[in-house]
Amino acid sequence: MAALKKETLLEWYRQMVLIRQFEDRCADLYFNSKKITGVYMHLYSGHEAVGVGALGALKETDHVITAYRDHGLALIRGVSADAIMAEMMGKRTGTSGGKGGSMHIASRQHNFWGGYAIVGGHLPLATGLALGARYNNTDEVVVSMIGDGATNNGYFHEALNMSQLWDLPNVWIIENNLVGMGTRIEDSSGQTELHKRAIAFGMKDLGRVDGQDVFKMYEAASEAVEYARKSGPVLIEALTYRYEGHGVSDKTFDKRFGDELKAWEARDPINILAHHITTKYKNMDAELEAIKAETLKVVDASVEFASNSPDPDLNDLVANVYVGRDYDVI
Amino acid sequence: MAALKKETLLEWYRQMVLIRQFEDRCADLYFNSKKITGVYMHLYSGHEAVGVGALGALKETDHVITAYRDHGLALIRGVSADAIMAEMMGKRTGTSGGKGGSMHIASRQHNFWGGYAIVGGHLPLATGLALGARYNNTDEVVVSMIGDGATNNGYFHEALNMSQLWDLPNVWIIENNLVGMGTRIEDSSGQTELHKRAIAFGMKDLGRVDGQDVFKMYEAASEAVEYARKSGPVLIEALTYRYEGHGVSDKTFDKRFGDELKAWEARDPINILAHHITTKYKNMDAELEAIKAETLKVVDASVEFASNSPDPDLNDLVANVYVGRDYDVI
Amino acid sequence: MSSKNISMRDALHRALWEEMERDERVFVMGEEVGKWNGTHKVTRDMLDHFGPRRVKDTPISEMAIGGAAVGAAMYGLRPVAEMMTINFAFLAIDAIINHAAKVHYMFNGQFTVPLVIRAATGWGMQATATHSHMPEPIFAHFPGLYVGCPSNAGDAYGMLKAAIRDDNPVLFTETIALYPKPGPVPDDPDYIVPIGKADIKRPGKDVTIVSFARGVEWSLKAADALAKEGIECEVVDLRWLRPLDTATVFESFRKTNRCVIVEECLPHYSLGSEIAAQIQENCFDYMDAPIKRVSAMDVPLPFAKDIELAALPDEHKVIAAVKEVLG
Amino acid sequence: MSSKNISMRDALHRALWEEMERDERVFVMGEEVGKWNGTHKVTRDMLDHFGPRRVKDTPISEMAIGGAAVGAAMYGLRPVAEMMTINFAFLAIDAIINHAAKVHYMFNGQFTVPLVIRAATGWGMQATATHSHMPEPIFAHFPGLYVGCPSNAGDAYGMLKAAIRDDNPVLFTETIALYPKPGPVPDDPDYIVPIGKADIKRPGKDVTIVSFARGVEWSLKAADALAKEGIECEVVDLRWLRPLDTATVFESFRKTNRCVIVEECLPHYSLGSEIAAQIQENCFDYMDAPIKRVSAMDVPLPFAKDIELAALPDEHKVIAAVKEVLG
Ligand SMILES: Cc1ncc(C[n+]2csc(CCOP(=O)(O)OP(=O)(O)O)c2C)c(N)n1
Ligand SMILES: Cc1ncc(C[n+]2csc(CCOP(=O)(O)OP(=O)(O)O)c2C)c(N)n1
Ligand SMILES: [Mg+2]
Ligand SMILES: [Mg+2]
Repeated sequence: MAALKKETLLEWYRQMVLIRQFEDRCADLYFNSKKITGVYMHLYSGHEAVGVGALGALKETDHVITAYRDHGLALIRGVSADAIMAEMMGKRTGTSGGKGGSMHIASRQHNFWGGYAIVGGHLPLATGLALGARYNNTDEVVVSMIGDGATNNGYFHEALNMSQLWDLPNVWIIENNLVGMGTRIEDSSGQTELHKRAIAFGMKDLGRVDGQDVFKMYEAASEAVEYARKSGPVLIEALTYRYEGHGVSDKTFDKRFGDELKAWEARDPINILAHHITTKYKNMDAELEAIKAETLKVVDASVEFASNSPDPDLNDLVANVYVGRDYDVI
Repeated sequence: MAALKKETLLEWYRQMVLIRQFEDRCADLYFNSKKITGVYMHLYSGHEAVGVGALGALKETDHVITAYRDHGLALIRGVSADAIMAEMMGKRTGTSGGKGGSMHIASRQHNFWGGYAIVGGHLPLATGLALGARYNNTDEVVVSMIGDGATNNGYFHEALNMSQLWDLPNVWIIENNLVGMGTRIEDSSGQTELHKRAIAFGMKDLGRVDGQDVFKMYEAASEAVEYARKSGPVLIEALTYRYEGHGVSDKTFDKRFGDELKAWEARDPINILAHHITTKYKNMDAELEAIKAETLKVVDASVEFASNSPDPDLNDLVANVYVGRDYDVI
Repeated sequence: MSSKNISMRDALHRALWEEMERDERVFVMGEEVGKWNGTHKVTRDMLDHFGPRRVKDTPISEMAIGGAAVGAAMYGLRPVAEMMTINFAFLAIDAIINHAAKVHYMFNGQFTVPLVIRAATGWGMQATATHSHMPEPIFAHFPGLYVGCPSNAGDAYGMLKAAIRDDNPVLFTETIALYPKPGPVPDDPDYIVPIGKADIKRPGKDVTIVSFARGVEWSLKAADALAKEGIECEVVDLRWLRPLDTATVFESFRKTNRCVIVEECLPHYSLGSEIAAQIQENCFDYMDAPIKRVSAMDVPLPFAKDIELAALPDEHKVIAAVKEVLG
Repeated sequence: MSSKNISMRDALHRALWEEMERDERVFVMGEEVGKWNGTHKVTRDMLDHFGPRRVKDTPISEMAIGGAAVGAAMYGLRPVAEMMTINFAFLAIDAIINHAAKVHYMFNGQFTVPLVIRAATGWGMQATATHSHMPEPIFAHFPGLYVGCPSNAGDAYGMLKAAIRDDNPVLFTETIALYPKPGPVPDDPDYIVPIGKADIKRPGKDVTIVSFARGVEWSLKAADALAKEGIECEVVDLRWLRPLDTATVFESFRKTNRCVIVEECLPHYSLGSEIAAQIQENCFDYMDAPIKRVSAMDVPLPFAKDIELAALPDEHKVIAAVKEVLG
């Protein structure tokens, strides 16, 4: 791995802190001020190093797609916090005009192809995007995040097999946070070393990576991206942990996994990176604090922006059902 | 492997010859006399040793389920040729009263749970049968045949994973005849050593077996059945070959795979067994000929029986849509 | 009969619990039904009480949940498989319509499939486009399957029992918005609401309102409001979309000569279509006005609360439709 | 316009071929579309001519075929994905209705899905219960998707071109029994049959017969026979089940005041239901008789030839229904 610049490390730090703050704020807006409503909202807290490390290995022309736990990845891709927060609140200025909500953040312009709420459903879409990239003779790769629970779904099997058959530039990253809703991997997968599933497709297996450590993630992802760009698909399993309940409806998470959570928090991805930075460079504390203050302003501003944004109206309700067709609603 | 009795070998021979003759007759009845009609009929010729060896390892209380290439397995299980042939002709005396046809031969009484025409669709059914066997605390195992093409379907992944999670008594046997319709395994599976897919489920992998040699099949299946009875699921890949086109609509098979077919015919499963018998025991030629003559009579009689059987009528058309409900048809 | 007022959630929980106590072949499988106590808490405490043999958490494998439940039912068990929400049942639709619904027929009665597939259904919670289906009519399109959709606690109790005790496969959907609503549930553990029997939830002579599930609530509210204006609506709760109790619908229509159909479903090729078609075909001479349908709007469901609710039927839309058919 | 008489199979083949020549973004994927030349030979010789980049044989992975086609379409290609037969599309229904049909809406127009999913459909060939569906109405239930089902070679040609050139996802089904039937196909490579436009296949004043796909054949035969008895049927070929050209249907009905709907589909929650419901709602004052539906019988399809055919609609059943609505 080429030596990383200081700016890169600080940028990673900024991204990770921004995500954490953004997610914390979302929880607050949902549970306290009730400015965010609905039944589904899944936070990325705890996973930050996976996303930042993996997406750090990409070019702007590369592509990212994921499931419903999507806010963090959108932020990393550079989608504005304003637009994401507005989407969380169902506002017209949101990434999806308020029609997608928390689970469906996307930004075509950032090659962020969206969050998808049907478990596994986005995986063949990723195969198709990669097919497009190859078809058009580009050097683009497609990174897809996959939950550990999602690897038990038929979509996973069919999509990954197809990507292998066609040597597509897919980087498949399992975000193994050990659980899908309340089901532990031992209770959901006959094979708990999920990266080994690569062998079912004859796919290159980059093994299990420490998903708390952004350097390890970056390294593995860089290798994967290079491989995918030149040769074909590759599978990585990143071990990480979900700091919050599955989604906002999960109230018993603390009770169920309390001790385990503490152990993972001891290896918090933001702390690991901060420790690295402060060890490597001198007198960084103030700079890190400044970054935190700056990202907090970004989050504050996003709430302000979203709160003051207009709601979608009845025209939005019937818009975009079809391309280029005024829609009659009966 | 315990020493096999001469009667066992002769019984295997009888089964294999009966299948071959039965399938040849089906082809004749379809293409020449047109006594068998419809668009789907898939013959088992070439696969005989797989079925005979595998099912030879079972008790009567064990269970078998398969896809649409089902005549041979039904015969091995002891379903009468009469009833199978009648089903082929859509007669009321058929195994499914003429409502199932070639692809849906079943006999509850023989624990032959049927042929299924949706590729992969029977695999979770097999998981469910095995769940029933465990639930009721029996020692029964469930053998499921799987086409090589079917292993690329989501059903395969989900059903096998579930069987592993629940330690179910499933013996999963891939009948790898190298092709699904016209698609070669290299063009359908990223992993062409299909038994290796077991690792995706943490399942016991019994490897690749020579499916032309009934002894090898029997040996592998015996080990598998014993394992499944005591412990949990197991996967076997049997290499074999489809002597005919995929189904009756496949007219170009000879042209596409002509030379390969010849190579496989040189290792014909019936010849291999006959050679073994005549080598091991003296003066068996007449006996083998007698068996052939006897099975031919069985086939002749089945055609006679089926031809003289009544067609289902309109009452049959509306019967068994629901259990215990007279059905109003609008 | 004595009864207790409990929520639909509790009524379903009690029905399932009692049936599991009554018949050892009945067991529960699905995502999060065990340790998590069920996404909608209908299976709560069951893992503790019945143990892992009879309460089986599954992976996120809807195809296999559907198919394995069919296999277990063929074997002789009586699975109650939970699809979490009906939205995920699309991944199991092949197992449901090609196997659950056809195995009995295709093999000429050799196998039966005494299976209940439970799924939460409906919308209006900002669950967005992929998680807001109410596609029961498309399942009811296929013969071999029953489809039941209770509108209240008591029916839910008796209908789920009927479904579990029946030897046919049943898709049983539970409207999420109705889970917390209380209603009287008979104290009789053998209380059964027969499969295929509609229920007149409110008698009336001026207009027939045909509905099911949450539509019944809107219909009853509308009927209450209209009664104040002297309009008497007869509210028919179909309860089952298959088999359809058209006899009850026709009888009511022949009395009122006017009809509004209220459904939470999308409008096209739907419940309203079928009922309107059947009425005009069978009660033509009794028709005093065109039959109106009140359905969800024909759009994927958006996240934003107000426009989502705008797309949903409600009592006001029912009232407007009733007034329209009254001319 | 000059035209040639070719089979519907050849018309589809030609349309697809020409569109692939015209637009490099158009490509074909599916089971057996390449080396096998297509299960129904619509894609024959295409692998040889266009090569493996544009003609992609897939594994037996319907979920991934559906989903990957959506992804490729979002990327900017114009996939024509073949499902071999509509029966296997149940395994792709989640990808079709949750992603193909909703991605444009759910992300507020950021992505488009210019995708055609082709599938052979229909029954009457002893293909048995799991392989004899004609479930187009259940796909047409969902907004965001178009559904086209041609009844003849010329329409098939122009409709497939329209589908490929449109920026929306289209489910395009081809009745197996119609593949060999010849009909005139215009020599114009830009001949388009607009999406959502029905066609009057035979004018008449006494009864409107609404149908699509193979039902049109039965309807026209019935109309011929009835003409000899002096009964003039107007045969409306819907061509698209979504969007539905109800304007054409209503116009015809307001002239004839009587209607029979003919479909190869199952009867419940189906095309006949929707059309009958819409006519009674919109043309109530023009109704001289109840609208009749001629559908497949409400059973899974059996193997045995005679009883299978007994379950299928045909011109005799159409004739009987027309006579019934004429009183
Ligand atoms: C097909 C489908 N089945 C079930 C669900 C309900 N569901 C939503 S998230 C989830 C758990 C997914 O777990 P995992 O893949 O590990 O992702 P994580 O939430 O841990 O990020 C389930 C079961 C769904 N959305 N889609
Ligand atoms: C879900 C589904 N997709 C496609 C088909 C069409 N089809 C029938 S058999 C077959 C090939 C299966 O090949 P394989 O599993 O290798 O079995 P084999 O025919 O070689 O025994 C295909 C594609 C089907 N019946 N079901
Ligand atoms: Mg997880
Ligand atoms: Mg094969």
